[in-house]
Amino acid sequence: ADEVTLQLKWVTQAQFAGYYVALDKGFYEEENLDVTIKPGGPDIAPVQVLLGGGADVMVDWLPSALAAREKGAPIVNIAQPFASSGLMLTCLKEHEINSPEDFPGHTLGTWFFGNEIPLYSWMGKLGYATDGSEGGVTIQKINFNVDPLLQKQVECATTMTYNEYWQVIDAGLTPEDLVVFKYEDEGISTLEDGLYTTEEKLADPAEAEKLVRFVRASMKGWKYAEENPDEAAEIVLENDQTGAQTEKHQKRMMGEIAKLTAGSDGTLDEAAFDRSAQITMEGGMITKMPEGAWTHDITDKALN
Amino acid sequence: MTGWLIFALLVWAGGWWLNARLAARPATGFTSLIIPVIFGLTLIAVWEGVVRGFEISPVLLPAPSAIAARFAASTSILWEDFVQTVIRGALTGYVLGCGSAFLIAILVDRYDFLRRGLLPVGNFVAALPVIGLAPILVMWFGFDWQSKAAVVVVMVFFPMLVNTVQGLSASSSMQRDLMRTWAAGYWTTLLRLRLPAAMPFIFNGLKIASTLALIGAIVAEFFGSPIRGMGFRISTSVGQLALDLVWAEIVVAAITGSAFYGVIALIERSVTFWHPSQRH
Amino acid sequence: MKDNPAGACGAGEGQFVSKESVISARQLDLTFRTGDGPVHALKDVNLDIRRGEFVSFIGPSGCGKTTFLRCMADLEHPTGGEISVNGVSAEAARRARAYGYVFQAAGLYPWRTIGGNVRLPLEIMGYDRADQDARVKRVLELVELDGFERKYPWQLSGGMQQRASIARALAFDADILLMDEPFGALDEIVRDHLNEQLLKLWARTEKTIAFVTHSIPEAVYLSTRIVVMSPRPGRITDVIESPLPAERPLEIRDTQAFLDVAHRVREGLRAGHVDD
Amino acid sequence: MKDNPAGACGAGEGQFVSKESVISARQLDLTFRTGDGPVHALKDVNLDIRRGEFVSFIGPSGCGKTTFLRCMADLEHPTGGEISVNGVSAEAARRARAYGYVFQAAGLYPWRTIGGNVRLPLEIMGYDRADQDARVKRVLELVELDGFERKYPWQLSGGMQQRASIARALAFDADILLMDEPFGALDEIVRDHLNEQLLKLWARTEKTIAFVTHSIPEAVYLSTRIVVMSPRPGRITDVIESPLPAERPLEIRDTQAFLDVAHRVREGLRAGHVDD
Amino acid sequence: MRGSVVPVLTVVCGIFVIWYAAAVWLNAAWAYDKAARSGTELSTQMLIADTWSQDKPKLPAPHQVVVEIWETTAQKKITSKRSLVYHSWITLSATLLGFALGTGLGIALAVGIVYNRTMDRSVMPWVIASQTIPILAIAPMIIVVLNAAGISGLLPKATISMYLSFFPVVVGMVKGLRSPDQMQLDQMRTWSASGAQTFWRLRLPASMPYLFTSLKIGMAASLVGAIVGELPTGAVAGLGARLLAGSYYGQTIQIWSALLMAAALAAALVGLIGLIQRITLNRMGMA
Ligand SMILES: Nc1ncnc2c1ncn2[C@@H]1O[C@H](COP(=O)(O)OP(=O)(O)OP(=O)(O)O)[C@@H](O)[C@H]1O
Ligand SMILES: Nc1ncnc2c1ncn2[C@@H]1O[C@H](COP(=O)(O)OP(=O)(O)OP(=O)(O)O)[C@@H](O)[C@H]1O
Ligand SMILES: Cc1ncc(C[n+]2csc(CCO)c2C)c(N)n1
Ligand SMILES: [Mg+2]
Ligand SMILES: [Mg+2]
Repeated sequence: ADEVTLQLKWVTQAQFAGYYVALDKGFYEEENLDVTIKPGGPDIAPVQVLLGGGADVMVDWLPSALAAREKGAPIVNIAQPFASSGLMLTCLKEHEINSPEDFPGHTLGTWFFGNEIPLYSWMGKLGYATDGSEGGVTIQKINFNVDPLLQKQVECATTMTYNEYWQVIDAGLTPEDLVVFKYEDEGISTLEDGLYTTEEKLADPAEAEKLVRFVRASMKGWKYAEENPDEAAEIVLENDQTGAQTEKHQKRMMGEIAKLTAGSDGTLDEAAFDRSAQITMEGGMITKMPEGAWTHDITDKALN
Repeated sequence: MTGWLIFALLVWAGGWWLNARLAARPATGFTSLIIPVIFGLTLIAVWEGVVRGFEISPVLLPAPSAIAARFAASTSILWEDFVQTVIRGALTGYVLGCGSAFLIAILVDRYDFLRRGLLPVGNFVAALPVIGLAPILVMWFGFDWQSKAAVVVVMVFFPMLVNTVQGLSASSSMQRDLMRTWAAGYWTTLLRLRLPAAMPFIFNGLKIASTLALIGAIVAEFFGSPIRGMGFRISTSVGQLALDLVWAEIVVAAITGSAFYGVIALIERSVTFWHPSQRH
Repeated sequence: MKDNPAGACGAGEGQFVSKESVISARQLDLTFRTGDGPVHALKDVNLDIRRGEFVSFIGPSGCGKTTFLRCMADLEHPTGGEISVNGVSAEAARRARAYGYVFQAAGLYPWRTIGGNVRLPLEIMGYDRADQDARVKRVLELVELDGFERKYPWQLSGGMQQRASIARALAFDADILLMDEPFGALDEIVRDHLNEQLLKLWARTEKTIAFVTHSIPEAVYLSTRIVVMSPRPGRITDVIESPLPAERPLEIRDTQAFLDVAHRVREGLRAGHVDD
Repeated sequence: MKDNPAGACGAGEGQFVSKESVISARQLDLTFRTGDGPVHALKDVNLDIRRGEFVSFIGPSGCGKTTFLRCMADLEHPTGGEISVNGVSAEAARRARAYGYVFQAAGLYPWRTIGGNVRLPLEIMGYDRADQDARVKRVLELVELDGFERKYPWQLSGGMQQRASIARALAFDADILLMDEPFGALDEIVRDHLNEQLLKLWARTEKTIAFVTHSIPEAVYLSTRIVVMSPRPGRITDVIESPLPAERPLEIRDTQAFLDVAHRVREGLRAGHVDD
Repeated sequence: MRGSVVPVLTVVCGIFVIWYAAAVWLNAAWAYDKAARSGTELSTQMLIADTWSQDKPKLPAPHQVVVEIWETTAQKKITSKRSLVYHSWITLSATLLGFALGTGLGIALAVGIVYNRTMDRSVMPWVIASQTIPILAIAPMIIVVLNAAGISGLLPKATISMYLSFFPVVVGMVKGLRSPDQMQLDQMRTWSASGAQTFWRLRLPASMPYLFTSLKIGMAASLVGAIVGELPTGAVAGLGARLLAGSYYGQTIQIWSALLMAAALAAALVGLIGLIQRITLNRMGMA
């Protein structure tokens, strides 16, 4: 079988259920592939792993992929299983932030690593300064958990619909205690988990053919996961080597993830790409609109 | 491409040859400064040669020339980060940590009960990895420099404590007996005998703590910081694959750390001039 | 037994007390607990040292000379018996700064100059500044180290360091001098010279001196009484009163009286030397 | 000038070479560079030591005795003049393992037993195992340390350690013995005993010995020649041939001949003692 | 030894008291928040009970950590991914390998520095500078570079352990190998001993006390290195992964139990070296 290594953007969780399902259900095997899935984490830049030869394909978010491409990393989007964004800003109701007009004077926490870009773009659109000056907001870097929100170090925090939001709920707050702003609704969303590889691999017909099979099997996995969310979550749990994930959380996460992948057969939507790139550029992550950063070659072959 | 690799090899051989020549000459202030500098320049040239020779992607390892260019272009960012991390975080923590360790060491030394109770427990606490402590301290002390200082305090406390305690018992029993024959009290003995005798150990602790303080402050920023600081910049720049900026920050850290260490070593030289290890 | 030294100017109390016992040990016993069992360092030691006496201790290595001296100075606590100094306990005498102690090794503080080392006990005892200066100058001259006041210990040869340490013990007014092989590291000429100086100082100040040495001629030359000790367990085997006059030029060492005492000491020593 | 010791059994070359020069120094000069300027430790030193001689070096502290011995052993490099050992350079002689060296302090390796310490040079020089055992046993008996082979240095008193270090220098076959105040730390009785032993060993093995000491009687008792040195700069001021016979019981020290030599040495020493 | 039991227990008790008090103090805000949301009034007793039993406390109470450790060690199969023993083992293996490599490198460098003047004068300042580089920043790069070179698994983590542990060994061993005094070296010269003989019979044995002290520091550093190394390897397993995962999900109890486990591991390893030290030095007669 042909070997393929996939580098994830984050730790093993239902966010990547499609790939684990494809692995577990033998979809990769059916395509004569021997797939290794490498979990990620905050200290892993998937692009580095990809370029360093540690992986053949990676999962990444579009803004950071575009930024890497502009920095000289020849990476290309070959498929986009996530149609919509799960990113949102969650505020505690007690701070009385009910609409974007209420932001001034408050502290907004966000992850960095490129995730701050849409937030900065948003604030730019709203016309708020971000340096904590009068009439503006303070932006605070937070780590990938919700403690700062719970402990009131920030008043709003970046969360994912499928993960951090539920951690807030699990901590004992109810949806009524919270106000959420979905990036999707505010028109500032960027494309999330896509599959990327290097130009070099695409240029090699044998490698490209392997990737076609990989994408086909992966999408099959995703669709299976959407239809059987509980089973998918179980599969994810089995593949989690840290032993830190819980069944309740993963099942719930799978349910949310299914909503994000629902609209996609894996083909990149050009309009969404252009909008995402535009937002990324406005935020200053890239200086010019990218060229050749995506291809439909793989998905076209995979889906026919 | 092979040209660059050959260049790297030649520079290496040349640098080594030059240093071997210099090292064979009697030590002077000049040679002891120039030899490591030549060694470092050689390393840098080899690095440049290898990166260009193997055409390593800049998102994996940037060339020294690129790092230097970035350094020159970002001095204001680097300075802002330096102030946040080194001056506010590391230095405050260093002073607080070493100072309190010193005072506790005197107590521990005075009361045997504390020595026997605190030191073993202290060794255990000192074994707590920073990586685990940093997020907790950030949670307790907030995102700003206070939590960095707290991490630094925890990191430097025990090396300093252990060294000081050891130093306080470093005076020979004859020297202590002499004080007894003069019926010198506890404080007199402490000030005139045991502290001076402890100085080499205390400086050992201060030197170890100087590199720890910097690392501690930077690492702690990985776990939460305002949007400035060396650790913040390094961690976010890695995410943005701006490795040239990452390395520029590392250069700042290395220079600062070495300078800090050097300054302590200089003070040590003038305070413990009498110690055999300082006399040749 | 020693006559009162000619021209002695007593240090305050006057000479009428010169026969009074200054240091008195009764059935002194000291056992060290060590890893391989107890070491019986002193056993049943009885001795009285009278004011103004010069008593030497001699005996094979490890017989407890140092230990005995340390008991007098309250640096070691006897496990049996009693020791009193100036009529009070050794500890009280130590607190009253009753003696100067010269250790076997120089033990100078390396971070202080020679002058600073000599000055240290004066600072601790609260002498005023001008007095300190005068005393440092005087004792350094006494041991012929004038001019070396600003040097650090490691800049001096071993013998000079030893002399500095002697100067340090002499700088303040203690009636009792406890000296543990102070001249061991010196060559014969210097040693002779310092022996003479010490005798002069002793005659002039009427101090009480307890002196440990390995050298028989030195013991005989200096002392009014010689205590011979013997090891395992450490005890006193002989106490020899010197018949030599108080005035002792170096040439006295060639007289028959001197050789006789030396002979007796040597015999006493040899008796203690079963082996080693 | 020394007669051939009675009953000497030459170590190979036989006795017909006994007048040949083993160590020869010509215009030797050594200056140490230090922080506070140069120290002129040896100046214009000329000396020939003949095979089978026992030469003592005596002189005030810091006059360069140790330095001179170290030059012979190629442990110090003269800055002027020449020194040859066995007709070759000092370095070649060292490489040929021509001598045993006893340092002023015992310098035993604390992680080796007494036996192990004595065995060390034998291991380094590649003696075979059985020979090593025999030699260790023999020299330990010689210094009366049989039974202490398995003890560690810190389990012995200072004097015993010093004896072990002497044994170590005697264990292998070196024609030349360089000894730097080997008996400094011992008390008189032990010292006398070892002096006797050393003389016997020397008589038996016909070794050439260079011996540094601070003690005039010791120098006179042991040597065929006594070299008196003087400091600043270190130089030889007197060389005294001993008229004493080869056979020397301890009592010889009470004879007039002995006292005369001792007197001459003392005068020589005193002359060098300008101050210090 | 025995004399230390009472003082140690006293100090430990003191720490527990402070710990419990701090737990009340730090967790109170959340307890009040909860109460305010549900509109109940908190008595002191309820407050204390709540602060000592929260799910995700700012500071877990000692018994919560103890229970967690107990549940994840004794009550899980050690092969289970939820067993702390399993994760400790993962970390331990990287620690030991890194420690061995670091010790080897450290000793090799020290020998070079002691025997080669050029190395002595040029390398040491850079060894110091190397330790001022924040390891967390370059750990991912090391992992990626090694991965690119086809090396993965234990070795990349061990490399980072090595990077942290070689430093104390170099410093200690340089000091130790130079600890024989001039006389001991001169003695070797008079016997015309070769360089190798001087090394094996003098310098190395003389350096033993220094070596063991550095090994203890090196071992602790090595463990930190292994944990750091686990973060960028995908944080799949090991105590580092537990710390990280705990921090993503705000599982403070899990963080603390991993933390204490790491400290216990370090203490045990350091204790083991201490034991070997005592035995070795005893046999060398140097204790
Ligand atoms: N602190 C100690 N612990 C255990 N044993 C000791 C201690 N101090 C001395 N001893 C032992 O007590 C005995 C007497 O020692 P002391 O130092 O008094 O001898 P000394 O007569 O002064 O010998 P020297 O002439 O060598 O100075 C020796 O056997 C020694 O080993
Ligand atoms: N390594 C050195 N560096 C500088 N000066 C030295 C060194 N070794 C010896 N000296 C100086 O050289 C002179 C001669 O020293 P040496 O050790 O030979 O004296 P010595 O005659 O053996 O004295 P002692 O009787 O005290 O052993 C002294 O003044 C000493 O200070
Ligand atoms: C380098 C990098 N690391 C983490 C994230 C954020 N992120 C991506 S997926 C995910 C899981 C959410 O539960 C999170 C936190 C990022 N964007 N870039
Ligand atoms: Mg003694
Ligand atoms: Mg000497």
